[in-house]
Amino acid sequence: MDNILSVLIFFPAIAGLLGFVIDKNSIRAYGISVAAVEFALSLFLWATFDGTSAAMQFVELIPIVPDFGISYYVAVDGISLFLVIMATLMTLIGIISMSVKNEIKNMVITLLFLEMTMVGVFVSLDVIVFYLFWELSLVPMLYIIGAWGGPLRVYAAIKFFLYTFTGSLIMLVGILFLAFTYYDIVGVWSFALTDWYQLKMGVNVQLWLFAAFFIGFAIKVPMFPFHTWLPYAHGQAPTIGSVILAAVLLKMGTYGFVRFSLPLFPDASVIMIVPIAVIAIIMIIYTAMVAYAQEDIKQVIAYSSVSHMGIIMLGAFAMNTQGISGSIFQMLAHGIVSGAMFMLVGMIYDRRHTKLMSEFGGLALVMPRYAMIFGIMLMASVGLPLTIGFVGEFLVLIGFYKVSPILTILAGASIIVGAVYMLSLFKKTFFGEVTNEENKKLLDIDARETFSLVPLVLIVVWLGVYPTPILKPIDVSVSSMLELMEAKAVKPKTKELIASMRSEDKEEN
Amino acid sequence: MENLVYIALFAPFVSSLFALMFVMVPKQTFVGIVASLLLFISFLASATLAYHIAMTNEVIHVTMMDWIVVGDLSIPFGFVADHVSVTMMVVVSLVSTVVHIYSIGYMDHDRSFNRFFSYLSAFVFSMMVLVMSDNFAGLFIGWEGVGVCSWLLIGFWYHKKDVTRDINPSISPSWAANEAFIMNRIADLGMLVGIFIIFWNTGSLQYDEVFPKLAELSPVVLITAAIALFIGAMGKSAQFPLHTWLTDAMEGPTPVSALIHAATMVTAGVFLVIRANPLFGMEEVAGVSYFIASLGTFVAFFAASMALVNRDLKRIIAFSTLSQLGYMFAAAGLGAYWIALFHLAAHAFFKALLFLGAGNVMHAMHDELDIFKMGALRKKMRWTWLYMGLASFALAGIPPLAGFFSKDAIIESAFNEGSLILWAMLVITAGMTAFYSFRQVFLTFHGDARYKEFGIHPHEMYTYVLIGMSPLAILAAIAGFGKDWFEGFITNLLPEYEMSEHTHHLASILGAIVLAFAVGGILLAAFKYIKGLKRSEKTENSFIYRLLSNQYYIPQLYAEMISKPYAELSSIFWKSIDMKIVDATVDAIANVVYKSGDGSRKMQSGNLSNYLAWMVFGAVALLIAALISSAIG
Amino acid sequence: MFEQIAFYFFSVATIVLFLITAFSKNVLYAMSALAAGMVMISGFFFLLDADFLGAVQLVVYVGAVMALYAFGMMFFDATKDVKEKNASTTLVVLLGGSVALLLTLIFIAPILGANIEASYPPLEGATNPQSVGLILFTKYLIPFEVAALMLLVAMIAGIILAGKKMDISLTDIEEDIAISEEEEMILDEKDGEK
Amino acid sequence: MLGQISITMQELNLPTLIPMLIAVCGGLLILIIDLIKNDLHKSFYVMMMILILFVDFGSVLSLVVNDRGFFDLILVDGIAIVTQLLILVTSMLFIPLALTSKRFHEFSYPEFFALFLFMIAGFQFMVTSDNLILIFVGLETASLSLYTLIAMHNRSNSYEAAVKYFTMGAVAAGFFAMGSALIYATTGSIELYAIKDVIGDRLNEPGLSAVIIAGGVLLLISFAFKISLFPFHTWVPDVYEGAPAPLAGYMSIVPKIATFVVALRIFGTYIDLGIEPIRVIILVLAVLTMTLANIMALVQEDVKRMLAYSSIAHAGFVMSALALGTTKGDVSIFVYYTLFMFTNLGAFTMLWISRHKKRRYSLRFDHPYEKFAGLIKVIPMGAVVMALFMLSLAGVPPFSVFWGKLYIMSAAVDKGYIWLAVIMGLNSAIAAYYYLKLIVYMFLKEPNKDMNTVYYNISKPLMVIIGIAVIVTVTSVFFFQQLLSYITYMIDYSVL
Amino acid sequence: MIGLNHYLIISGLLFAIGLMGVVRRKNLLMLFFSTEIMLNAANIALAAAGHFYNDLSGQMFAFFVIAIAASEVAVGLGLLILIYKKNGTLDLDDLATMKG
Repeated sequence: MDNILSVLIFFPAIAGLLGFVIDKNSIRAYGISVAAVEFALSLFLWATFDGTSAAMQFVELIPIVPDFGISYYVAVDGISLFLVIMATLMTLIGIISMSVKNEIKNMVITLLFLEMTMVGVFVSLDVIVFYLFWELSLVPMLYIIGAWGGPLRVYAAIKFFLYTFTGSLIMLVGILFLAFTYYDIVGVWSFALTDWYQLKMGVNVQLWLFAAFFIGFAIKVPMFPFHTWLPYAHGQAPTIGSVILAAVLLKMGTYGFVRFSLPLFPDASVIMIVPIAVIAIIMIIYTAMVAYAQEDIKQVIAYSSVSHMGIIMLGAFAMNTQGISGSIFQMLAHGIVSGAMFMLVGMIYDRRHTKLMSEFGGLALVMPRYAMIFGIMLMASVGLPLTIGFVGEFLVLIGFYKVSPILTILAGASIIVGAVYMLSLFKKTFFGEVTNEENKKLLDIDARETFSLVPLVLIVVWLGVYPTPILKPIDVSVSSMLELMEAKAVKPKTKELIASMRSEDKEEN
Repeated sequence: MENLVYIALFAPFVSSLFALMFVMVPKQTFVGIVASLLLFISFLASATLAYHIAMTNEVIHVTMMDWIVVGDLSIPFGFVADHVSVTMMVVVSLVSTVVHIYSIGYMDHDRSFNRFFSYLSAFVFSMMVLVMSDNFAGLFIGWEGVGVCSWLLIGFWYHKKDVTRDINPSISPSWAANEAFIMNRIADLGMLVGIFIIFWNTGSLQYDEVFPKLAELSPVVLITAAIALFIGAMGKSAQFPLHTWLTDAMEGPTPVSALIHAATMVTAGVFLVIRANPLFGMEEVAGVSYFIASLGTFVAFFAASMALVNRDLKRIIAFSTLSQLGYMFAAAGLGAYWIALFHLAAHAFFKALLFLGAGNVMHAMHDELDIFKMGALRKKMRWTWLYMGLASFALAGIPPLAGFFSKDAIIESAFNEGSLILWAMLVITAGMTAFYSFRQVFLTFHGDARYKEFGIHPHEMYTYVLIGMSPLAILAAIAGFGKDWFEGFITNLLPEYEMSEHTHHLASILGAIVLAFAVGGILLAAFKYIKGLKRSEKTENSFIYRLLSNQYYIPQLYAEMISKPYAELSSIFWKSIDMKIVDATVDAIANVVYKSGDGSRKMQSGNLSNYLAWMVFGAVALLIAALISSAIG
Repeated sequence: MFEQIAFYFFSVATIVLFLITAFSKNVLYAMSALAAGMVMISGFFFLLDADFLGAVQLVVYVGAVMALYAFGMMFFDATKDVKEKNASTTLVVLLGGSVALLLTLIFIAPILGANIEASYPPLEGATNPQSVGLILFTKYLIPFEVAALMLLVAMIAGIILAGKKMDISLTDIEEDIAISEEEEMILDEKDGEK
Repeated sequence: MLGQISITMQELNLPTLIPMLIAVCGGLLILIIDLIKNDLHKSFYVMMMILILFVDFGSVLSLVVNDRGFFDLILVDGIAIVTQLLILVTSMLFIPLALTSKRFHEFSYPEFFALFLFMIAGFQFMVTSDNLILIFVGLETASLSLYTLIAMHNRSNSYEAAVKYFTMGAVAAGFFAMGSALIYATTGSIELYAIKDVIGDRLNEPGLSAVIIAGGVLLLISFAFKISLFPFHTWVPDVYEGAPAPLAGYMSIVPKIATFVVALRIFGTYIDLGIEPIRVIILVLAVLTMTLANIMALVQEDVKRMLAYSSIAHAGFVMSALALGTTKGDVSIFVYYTLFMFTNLGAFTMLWISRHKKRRYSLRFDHPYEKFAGLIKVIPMGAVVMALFMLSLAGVPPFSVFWGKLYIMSAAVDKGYIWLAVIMGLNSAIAAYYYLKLIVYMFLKEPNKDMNTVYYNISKPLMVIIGIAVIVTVTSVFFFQQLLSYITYMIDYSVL
Repeated sequence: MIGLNHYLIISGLLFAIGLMGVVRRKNLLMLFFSTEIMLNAANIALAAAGHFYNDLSGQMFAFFVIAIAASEVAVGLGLLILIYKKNGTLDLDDLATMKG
């Protein structure tokens, strides 16, 4: 199946269209089936993927607007492959766990369209097509937050949309300028990323372009101080919305950094290491503290997302395989863990229709299974070794240590502050006596909920213990990307820096 | 032999999983029995390995699989059974087995019996990983794993609600658990940094690759690495200033305190220093090592001082643990690694015994821990009295019990290094140790039966539990005699520590001084307490007494200076900065745009006349622009 | 000399008359002044040797346009002063004055180009109407026809807008009055859906 | 004395005139048919018109590029053809909107259709000439027809709209006349190609640049009125509100694109000659226009009014492309309007479908946002379709307007006007808010249960139109290439 | 000697007067008068320029402007009548139902 990527992209969309004719009562099963097939397809993609090659695989290239260099150009490599799989997985799990009752048909169809855009973002190598999916992903999310969300849902939805939309429009200017630069040098229009990779640009140009892309990506990530849409979006979104948002949509931003900013602007990236790291550290510590101050469980997790995204950002700018691979792995880890966390919060919300910690306490007594899974996810979230959360965080920190020990130590505070808010959340919610009468009769998670959570638990443990199947392809792709960066850097300093980011051992050889 | 490694390692894991299967069902005694059996298997495997290694001097090294491989970084799941780790394995598995058996009785009435065994075995597994790993990352896995298990077990009775510090200095089990976890995490950061330094400077995390390369590294690197690793050790071993969690950890069930917070986990820091002795033993890091020794000595004294006045049975033992950890660090810092390890093992035995004894008392006293409310329990609980007495003698360093040999060696080595201040402090501490140990014993088992006021009817522990405790008692009694053999065994791997000629000469005198202090302490305690409790308002209200009984006000200090400001700062960050500045800025921009829309729509008055005026205004403006631009250029 | 006197006379006259048009409170005065001003403007045209244009100006403006206006005025009471809340004089003078000033400033420049060849000079020896006629029916035939079309549009517009049919608005009237077959069908379909 | 003048048909090059003739004759035909039989249904006239326009369309296609006719008065260059095609297609798509299920006053007049054709002819004249006179006459023909068409809707709002439009139009005509006079006084010509040469020669004469720029500025004012640039845009919202939706939609495309062509011819000249002030003035106006229109659109309560402001903003967008003075910029104008047209057609048709005779949701507005509240629950397809149009207008890919926006921004970037592209981007973001507002109402609010369906005015022809609009809006990515290459080809063959 | 500039200036002044009227007038009819003034002002400029260039284009332009002005009057009056019939007044202040 050479065109598996197209199938992956458009299968959910077509399924979504067909979904309009399906009866309301069958739509959930339909959604699950479609998502399952999509997930199976993505697994098939993985199975046929050559993990030892850094090259783009399953390439499809169809010119759409040749005069303007726009083509339908999709492919995967180790960096994007697993994000695709995670997107399909989280959609599947999300639909399974979904507790939405009203307008469920619209929800399922929306989710399927969202899945298309998510897959599309990760596999597009044509920047305009990437941008297309990137923007399009906002629309279903807007609807999900706005239609099924909490009391402030409209505000939150619009804030989410406009904020990210603004950022990406600035990025669009950057894209156009880069395309023009390419045209200026090469004489042909092209929006193909692989063509752009070959482009050597002056440092100033790189810096400006970096800034343009930065705004687009940073808002999506979201990086401090552009993060304030996130708590609203999460706070108001229905569970499924938060799950997808946290698990996949945020990753688009960091993916963008790794896919675009780093290899396109190596010199600028190197120059920006410290500023980005400072922001990342602010994200890590500041938002962790803000998370600690929250009263709403979901807000804690929302802010924790920002904090974790800080780690991912830090890794992306470590300029060595460890850091960047760790960053990508952490994207997956955070996707799984935060997705699960939001699902867990959703489950308690379904039961009690509140997310305030003060309403709870002692849940471990009434809902032991729930508490156990929550605990596992919590441990993954704080980066316990042998869970998925540790591998990424460890690699990021070890990678960035090479760049700056001091900053790494500051960033490493994440393992402390992360534990502080998470444990305090857990204590307030699950420990102590059951003080609230209403909580005494709560039912533990049912079969459907268990069925949606257990796979995630298994993944958390599996990838924590044995991350190699995933780390290996990532490592291969990242190494080749770093070589590319080194080769195309225009400043000798940058070359030196990237070269020096390898461990001493290799340098000696 | 490799299989034995895996058996030793995974038997506790299997035990944990087995217990986990029954976590949702009510108490099943066989869960405890199976768990204990599996632990015993682990012990047997460890012991066999130890025997094998002792016989053949062969280090068994296995690599299970790769864990993280990225770029040049390659971390396998590798395990090594060498002299040091096998010692730890034996100690850990032995104490664990005993504690498991003990727990069957102790947790008898607890509805979470099965869960308890699952956690406990998981802890043992983590501890085994910690000691057996052949690399720093694997060590860190175990390191964090024991942290989590400790969190789970301290907070085992999570349903207890928070109370004020006046009522319970630990506030609640869940609070204590979180405190322990977070404090450990602070230290873990140091540990991680140490790992990073090692990796980037040696290109590996494997012990056998790292240690040979250390010689090539610059002193700065070595010193920072040593400091970073020691910070990690400080957290796990509860060294000042990260010590407060240990006493609060006593909120956990007593077997937990015995296993984790006395015998095994807390010694992980010492183990790390011993394990990394090629680093800490280097000339370049002598300063760090001396600091370790000094800090150890200080903590030994500091903790002992707090134990003098405490009324809580378990906390006294916890302080004593802290104090003994100080001794171990003192030894390790002074380069006497094998002595540190020896004390570690000996301490594990007698301290576990002491704790289990305390558990018996608690069990008998219906979870009452205030020794002022006990007394005369000897009549009701003869075996427990015996065990605790034995353990206390060991702790106090009375020959021929284990503690005498190990502690004496430490104090001797302090003298040997010429650190007379350290030596003096350690000696004084030995006296204090003896005093508070026997203060506790006397107040608990002798004197008047104060418990009667409270309507408690104490009873002896189940027999099988008492029998289960016997290995510890035996070892606490006789382990000291294995000192020379152990030295021979362990110095195959660890550096030898030779007392200087001078010290050797004075050895007996030194021993006598220590012994004098110990006996003095016991006698003082006997003098004061053997007849019964005589409370003196004056003493209890004195500054020193209050200072000590409030742990130098350090927990309060932390609460006031760290926890509260952190919470307040968080709140400020959220409410004032995030909401009022960052988010408000975004909203303000949106509002300004929106408001300017409201403002500018006024030009759209609907009145044609205004529109025409606008048009003419536009014309004027454009004409002016035309004129000006042509005038300019 | 005559030219100068005539120019200044017409200038002053048009300015005064148009000022009256712009500022008078009485419709009648304003319109009369406008008409007179138009006549004066035709004077400019004659002065500029544009005889045909002058004549057209007289015929169209003073004749047709004014007749139309007068016709329109019959609807309104012309004898009374018009009550207007005029825009503030400051604004008027400011805006109008600045336009006047700016245009004057611009027009002081030596606009007349020296080397410009006329693309359509009047024929040698022909009168102005002859030349105009010639060019109007050759070069400007199309605009002329389009102008005719424009006048047709204006006529239709005038007829429709002032016509009786506009008195009743079908737009405002709810249906049910006269429904065509097709419309009925659609309505039926809609009912069927319900 | 006057000599014999002989002119051959060859010289006249009659075919260049045929498209306009068809429209004019078509209008006359309708008037004559009305004379003969006066009770014909509007559907007859609509179909007649479509046929006439179709023939017209064919005749435009058969034009030879870069041809002149009628004493060089008619100029058939690439833009003229492209624009005529666009005008005709737009007209063909908008005119069926007369076939509503409810009756509206204007469609009861056969003259409505005749005037419509005359208007089209006027616009065609306007774009196929570089003679200021013909441009002016064509413009006025079209404008006068349009004023009448608006007023024929026959309710007080539409009179008000027509009067406002008319009056400002008259003033704008004054500016056009004055500007032309100035240009003429400077250059002695009213033909743009000659004007270009003379201005080029005289640019350096002392004191003259003010006159040249002032002439341009005066013309700019009249175009700015037509294109609706700040501060000459004030009529737009009121007129759109007062006019029936189809006309409003039509007005946001055809008069503007026709004016753009003229502006392109004139200001393209200025910019080519390196008269920077004009470029700067246009840019400033364009930026002010898009920004102010966008922020004013934010606070609207009526969808049609919002769309009016949005069309102002879009015009500002396109105007800035004009100021670039590059081929790409010029191409982008037409690309943009082509793509914008279909989306706008759809949006206004949706409004038209939901038009009630009596205002049901608000005393003042026909299409207040509340009307569309919860539409997704009432008429899901309708809501989805409307949302599609809104997203397209907001510039969300892959819908049609995005490609136009992309191309314009790219043109700006190519020319080095990064700041302009950034402002465009930010403006798009602001604009997204008010488009979203409608989506929010449709998708996220509870429906007004007691009110009647908003599908009041629906009919099959309208649905067909919506269908076309949807298909084109969604599939624009597939013909963007063809559009681009065709327009680029045509622009290359244009006298600018 | 009277030159082109004189004519242009007078044309400019008349144009400005027209604009003043446009800005000032609230009565629709009177407002239309002012627009006529503006067109006529332009005509003077056109005719004058044509005269001085000895070119007929200016006159032609003026001729068409007159035609346009006449047509505008017709349409304008039609609208005027409609408004008057509907509102009974021609005051612009009463013609401001649509705003914002």
